[in-house]
Amino acid sequence: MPKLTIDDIEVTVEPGTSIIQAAEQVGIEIPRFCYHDKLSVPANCRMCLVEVEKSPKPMASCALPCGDGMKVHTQSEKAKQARKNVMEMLLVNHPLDCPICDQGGECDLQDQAVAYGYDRSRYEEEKRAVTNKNLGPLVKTVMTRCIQCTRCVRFGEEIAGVEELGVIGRGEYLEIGTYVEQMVTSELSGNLIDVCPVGALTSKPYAFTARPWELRKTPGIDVLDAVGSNIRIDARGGEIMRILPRLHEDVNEEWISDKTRFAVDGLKSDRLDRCYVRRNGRLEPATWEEAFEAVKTEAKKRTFGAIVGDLADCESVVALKDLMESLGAKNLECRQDMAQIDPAHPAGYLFNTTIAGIEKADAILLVGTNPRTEAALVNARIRKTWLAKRIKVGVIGRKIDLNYPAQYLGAGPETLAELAEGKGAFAGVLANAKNPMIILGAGALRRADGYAVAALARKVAEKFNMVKDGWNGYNMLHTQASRVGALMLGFVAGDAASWQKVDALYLLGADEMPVENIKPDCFVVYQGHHGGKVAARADVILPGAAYTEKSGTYVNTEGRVQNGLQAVFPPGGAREDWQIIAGLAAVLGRKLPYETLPQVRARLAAVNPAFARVDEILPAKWTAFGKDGKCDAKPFGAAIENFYMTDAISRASKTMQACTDAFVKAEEEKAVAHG
Amino acid sequence: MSATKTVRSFFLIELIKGFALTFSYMFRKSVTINYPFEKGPISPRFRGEHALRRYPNGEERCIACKLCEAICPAQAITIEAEPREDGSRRTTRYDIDMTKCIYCGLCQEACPVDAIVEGPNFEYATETHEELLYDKERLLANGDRWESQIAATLEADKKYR
Amino acid sequence: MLADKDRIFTNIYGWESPSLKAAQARGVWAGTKEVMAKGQDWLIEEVKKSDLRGRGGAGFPTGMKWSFMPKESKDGRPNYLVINADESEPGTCKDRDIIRHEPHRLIEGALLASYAMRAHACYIYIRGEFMREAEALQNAIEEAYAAKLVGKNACGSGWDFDIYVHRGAGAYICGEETALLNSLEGKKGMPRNKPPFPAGAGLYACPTTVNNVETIAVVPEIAKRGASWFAGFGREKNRGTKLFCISGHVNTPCNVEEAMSVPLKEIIEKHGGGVRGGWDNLLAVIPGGSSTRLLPKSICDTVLMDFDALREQNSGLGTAAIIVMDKSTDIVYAIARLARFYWHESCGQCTPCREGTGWMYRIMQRMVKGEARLDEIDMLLDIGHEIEGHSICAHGDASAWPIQGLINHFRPEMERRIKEYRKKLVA
Amino acid sequence: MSVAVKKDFQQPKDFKFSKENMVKVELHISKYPKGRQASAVMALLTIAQEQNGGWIPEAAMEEIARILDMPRIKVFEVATFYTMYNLSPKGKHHIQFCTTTPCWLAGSAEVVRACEKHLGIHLGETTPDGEFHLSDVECLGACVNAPVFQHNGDDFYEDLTPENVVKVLDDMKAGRAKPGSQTGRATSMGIKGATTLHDQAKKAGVKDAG
Repeated sequence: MPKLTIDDIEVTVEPGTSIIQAAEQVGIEIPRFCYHDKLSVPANCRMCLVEVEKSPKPMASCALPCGDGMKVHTQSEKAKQARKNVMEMLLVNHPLDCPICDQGGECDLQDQAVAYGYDRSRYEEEKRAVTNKNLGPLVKTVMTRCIQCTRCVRFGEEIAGVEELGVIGRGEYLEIGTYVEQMVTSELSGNLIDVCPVGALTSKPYAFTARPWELRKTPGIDVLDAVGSNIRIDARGGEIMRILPRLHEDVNEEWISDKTRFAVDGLKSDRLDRCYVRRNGRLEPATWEEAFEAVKTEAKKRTFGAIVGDLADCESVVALKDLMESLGAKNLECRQDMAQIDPAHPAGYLFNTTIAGIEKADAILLVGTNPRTEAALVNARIRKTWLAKRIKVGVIGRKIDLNYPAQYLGAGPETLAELAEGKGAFAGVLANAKNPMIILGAGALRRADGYAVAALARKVAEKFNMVKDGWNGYNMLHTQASRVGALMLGFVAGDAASWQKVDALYLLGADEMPVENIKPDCFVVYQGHHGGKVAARADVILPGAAYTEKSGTYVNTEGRVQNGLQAVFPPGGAREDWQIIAGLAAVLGRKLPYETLPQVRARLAAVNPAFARVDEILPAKWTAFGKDGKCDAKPFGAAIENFYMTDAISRASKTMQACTDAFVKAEEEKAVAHG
Repeated sequence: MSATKTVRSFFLIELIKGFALTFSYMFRKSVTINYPFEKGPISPRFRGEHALRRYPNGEERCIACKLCEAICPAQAITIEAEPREDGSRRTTRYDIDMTKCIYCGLCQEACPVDAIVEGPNFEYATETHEELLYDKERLLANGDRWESQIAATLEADKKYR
Repeated sequence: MLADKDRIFTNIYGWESPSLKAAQARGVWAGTKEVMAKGQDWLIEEVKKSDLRGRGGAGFPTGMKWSFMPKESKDGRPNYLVINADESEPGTCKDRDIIRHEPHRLIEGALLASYAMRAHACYIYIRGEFMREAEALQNAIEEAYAAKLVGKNACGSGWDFDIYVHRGAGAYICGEETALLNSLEGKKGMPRNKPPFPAGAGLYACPTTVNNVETIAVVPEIAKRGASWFAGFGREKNRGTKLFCISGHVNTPCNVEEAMSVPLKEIIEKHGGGVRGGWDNLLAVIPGGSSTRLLPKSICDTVLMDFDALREQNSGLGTAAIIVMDKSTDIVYAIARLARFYWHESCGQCTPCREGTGWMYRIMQRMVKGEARLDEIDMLLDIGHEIEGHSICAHGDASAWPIQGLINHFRPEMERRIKEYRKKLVA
Repeated sequence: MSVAVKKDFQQPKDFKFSKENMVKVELHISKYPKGRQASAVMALLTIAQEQNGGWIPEAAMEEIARILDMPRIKVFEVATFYTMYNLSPKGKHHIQFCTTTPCWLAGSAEVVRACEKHLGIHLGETTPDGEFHLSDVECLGACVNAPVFQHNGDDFYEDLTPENVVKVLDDMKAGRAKPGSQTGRATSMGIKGATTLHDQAKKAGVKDAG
């Protein structure tokens, strides 16, 4: 354990810690551009130079490991002068176009230039100009601003796994380029924008629309997949301008997927902002009173069933559950996709290993899932683990394009059955692994024999000793943000299709349900934030709030309970969802026993104590889930066809449409051309 | 009463002196000006009505950097921006609430391209409040009308900036 | 003055064939096995005793460098020897002659050095422009393989040794040892940050020593004739013989092997045929390749050609490439052209060198015509200091030195040009 | 030196190494330890350039990436970093003059001027018949024999003067140019003869300058 002093502060660090990290531990920030704590260290920007006693030259603190007895000065004259020199060099060829640069106001170079720059330039020669690159509909490039820190290249290589960016040319003409002009196809490409310390890579959809100082920043939780990424919602007035990642080492580290980041413009179109009631076969605008009255009239005559959609928060789920149960409804359902998941066995529907736990795995079996599209950040963890340890990955299901090598084993349950008997190509790998993992996707259970598949997967887990003390390698990867929370709250009927028989349905944002299976004379109440084919079928529409417009609790695929805060108000007459349900309950004469958000949260904890443990993961007990039975030979399907469009928000997003056109359709065309 | 005083009052000396002074002004140049037909001189740094300037080729100068909006202590400026068709950064909205403005001149100090300026005009009284809510069109029109004078005052003040 | 019998490179001008047979007649590959039999540590000790300093420019003691290599592999990583034949320093062309005329000395040296450092494989990184030289070297290697001098059980010593040629493709920076290793690994030739040093993690992250061609090629003679023989030439700490390249304004430009610490004037007069127009026509000399600061005539009169003597004059021996400039030389252009060289050859990865070399080059271009301000001379010095010591490798430092040398010794000339240009402008 | 590849020429659609070259490719890959085949990228680029008449098309880079199992961008990075790789056609005779200080001191500027005048083109241009392409490069490492130029990335023509360089160009067009020193001196020995190694000089019959 080296012991050293930094600016006269003594610090003891783990061996191998760099000076810049050690300085951070004692609260000293050393300026940097190329160094990023999640990426490799090239030490090429030279901004982090510090003075180390007995060293003739200033040293790059990001690449210098701490040594015992070192004396480091970060604020000495020599260190400051070195940084001033580097700063002058950085600005030599940097266009001083901060006023029109979107990074202005949150630019590392701008900030450091204030600290270490001179107030005027001595450089009088011509400046370098670099042609912009086309990186697709998400990332805008102004390459003249690039300071060649190569963070984007390293991000592509090390995190996103798409080696499409590179440093081409040399010397003063060094530039970031793609292989002869090509778009970057990664589901994490938006992070390039965050990684870039200057305005060379900026957000295309957000271009020129706002300045960082006018944005109100609210911590939130993403609901567009089941990872539960921690996000920062930046709003100006009542408008969400952009979404950025928030650091959470155990969930999303500091990345978010492109859908999480860019689908935000979907919140502005196709919104439901007033109540509607069907009169004479047509949906007509109505007041809240009229809408509630219409529900009341029908509620007297009919028995309700209820379905919650993929984006629902737990508060509204529990409120709906309480209301429905008081009305005597039995058919409560959260599995719109009719996936056969048994709510009685949490170990069977949770991502037990945890996302951070993936890094301890040494063999992974993917069953009926494409983590790259279903949970891009889970996939990023798998890739990270592969990079560090070259772990073996096996795939059962569709042939998928992963950004790490994977062994394709087979298409359907028969391959899984083979493995369960200890046969097959991957059995040896799993048997020899210390910490083997199985990840079961929703695509594997979304079939009539889903319970049998789950039982088979459980057998594989047991066969290869995946569940033991301190390690649970059995994982279910969900794609819906509301799913685990609703399962934990027991918003499930015995049979996933039982709601098809009821004569009144309460749909809480259930946009993905098979609307054609609703009985023709069924009375449908739709509560949600986007209009769509499900809303069009409704008899009463109650306008709800999207995830940025309410403080909500969400449980991610690991079973991690997280709270997001309200960033803006819902548009027009729309209201927060649990309040709508509470209001309706009052009209129906079934007043719910809570009036404030803390009271609802207390109710959540009462239903399932896990809700009181925010951001904690309680290991689930290993039980015998699934049902033994014969499996259909049918290959496993996919949970998601198009990564960019999976829910009401992303379908309403113009940016996601552009991505679909640029990436998905281009891929399809290529396949046709080759096919 | 002394003799001199008597003589003075007898010959109305004070009165004549007074009249002489008054009459002398009849032959001097008058200090009053015939406003609004005549106007007094103003400093190049005079901070009057706002204007948005254009480049000689007609392109608007404002690049939507929002620095004026940020610095305005009265929060009188509202800007919205988006990429124009040619990809350049331009405002879609540039409003100044002239009834909020305190004429501190910080907006023109902050402007990196000399787009927003406080021109020499001070005669823009209106009958209604609404008329003092300036939008981009109005500000650009102001700029067009006053450009020659604004350019001259900027030039005159250049060496002190 | 070095006697002919003490010269190592007896076929440096290519009078004889470079073939194995001719080389053996010159004494190459004689007694190699016996030398190897004396043991690896003996070899390293002998090289240490000989006071051999690296011939690639930096002058690091070779024996010490070798001793940094791990004696046994703890984790299965092999040791490597990499020979730096990326001779690109302006003014330098000595390795080229060794490779094309004395390739077997190099191969024999490579075997001994690899053996001493427990390396079973050696890569020779030769600059891409030396196409014919690479062919000659490859031929010689094939001859050596055929004669079982290298390969399995090399020279019957029991040591397995493989030697490969790797061609570069035009990048001066690949002469920097870590850039060379990156290039050898199939990447862009960008220097690596140190630590880790190559002896810890070099080629393919294995312990590696990078040595210059000349350093390796003199090893067999040291081993055979003894360290004391080699240490008998030159001054303390600057021992041995050295190949000098004399180019520029001399009557007979040539490469020549001389003892270290030979006076500059003597070597120019004796081998270079004297300065064009006589010694008094001398303006300045760049003593050790483009990266060393130039010396005005006053210093050239007496200075000795070795590492320490030239360091005392704020210059360096570098690769011992003597570039002579007579009084007809446009000295500002000569240095401006070097500034362009460093600008063109900067790898561009780290900021000070990428941006600073271009900046200095552009100012120097204006300085040639005098189209500059007087204070820009100081600014040039300042920019040089801003680059110096702040970059990953020494390319940044090297780019500043020629300009610093120019300003130190020829500032009046630069000022004169600026004033003249001003006068012309006014007129 | 900008890396922006000019698009005023046709990129071939496909590129395959010829049979003989494939043997060389395998040989180069075999020089490096297993799994380190990326080391051979420079050699393969050189072979591709030779096979394709002096320049490397995009298709070749893709083929090399495939053979060496490395990302295309990494091949492109290497191809744009080193100056000896041409990413656009360069004419039948690519003449690369060294103009760095040692050559300049020996008169490279005059030599270049003589060539430009003789061929009617400037540095960086190709003659209309596609025979010659002139460019200037940094130090070629033959400073003692300055000025020099390199022909098509292999042979050096040394000890040039404005007079003899014109003859070299004409001979080259006729296919009878001889590389090496154009003043007839033996490699890097002084022009007046040997100043060292007198015994060897005598044996070899070389003039001794004493």
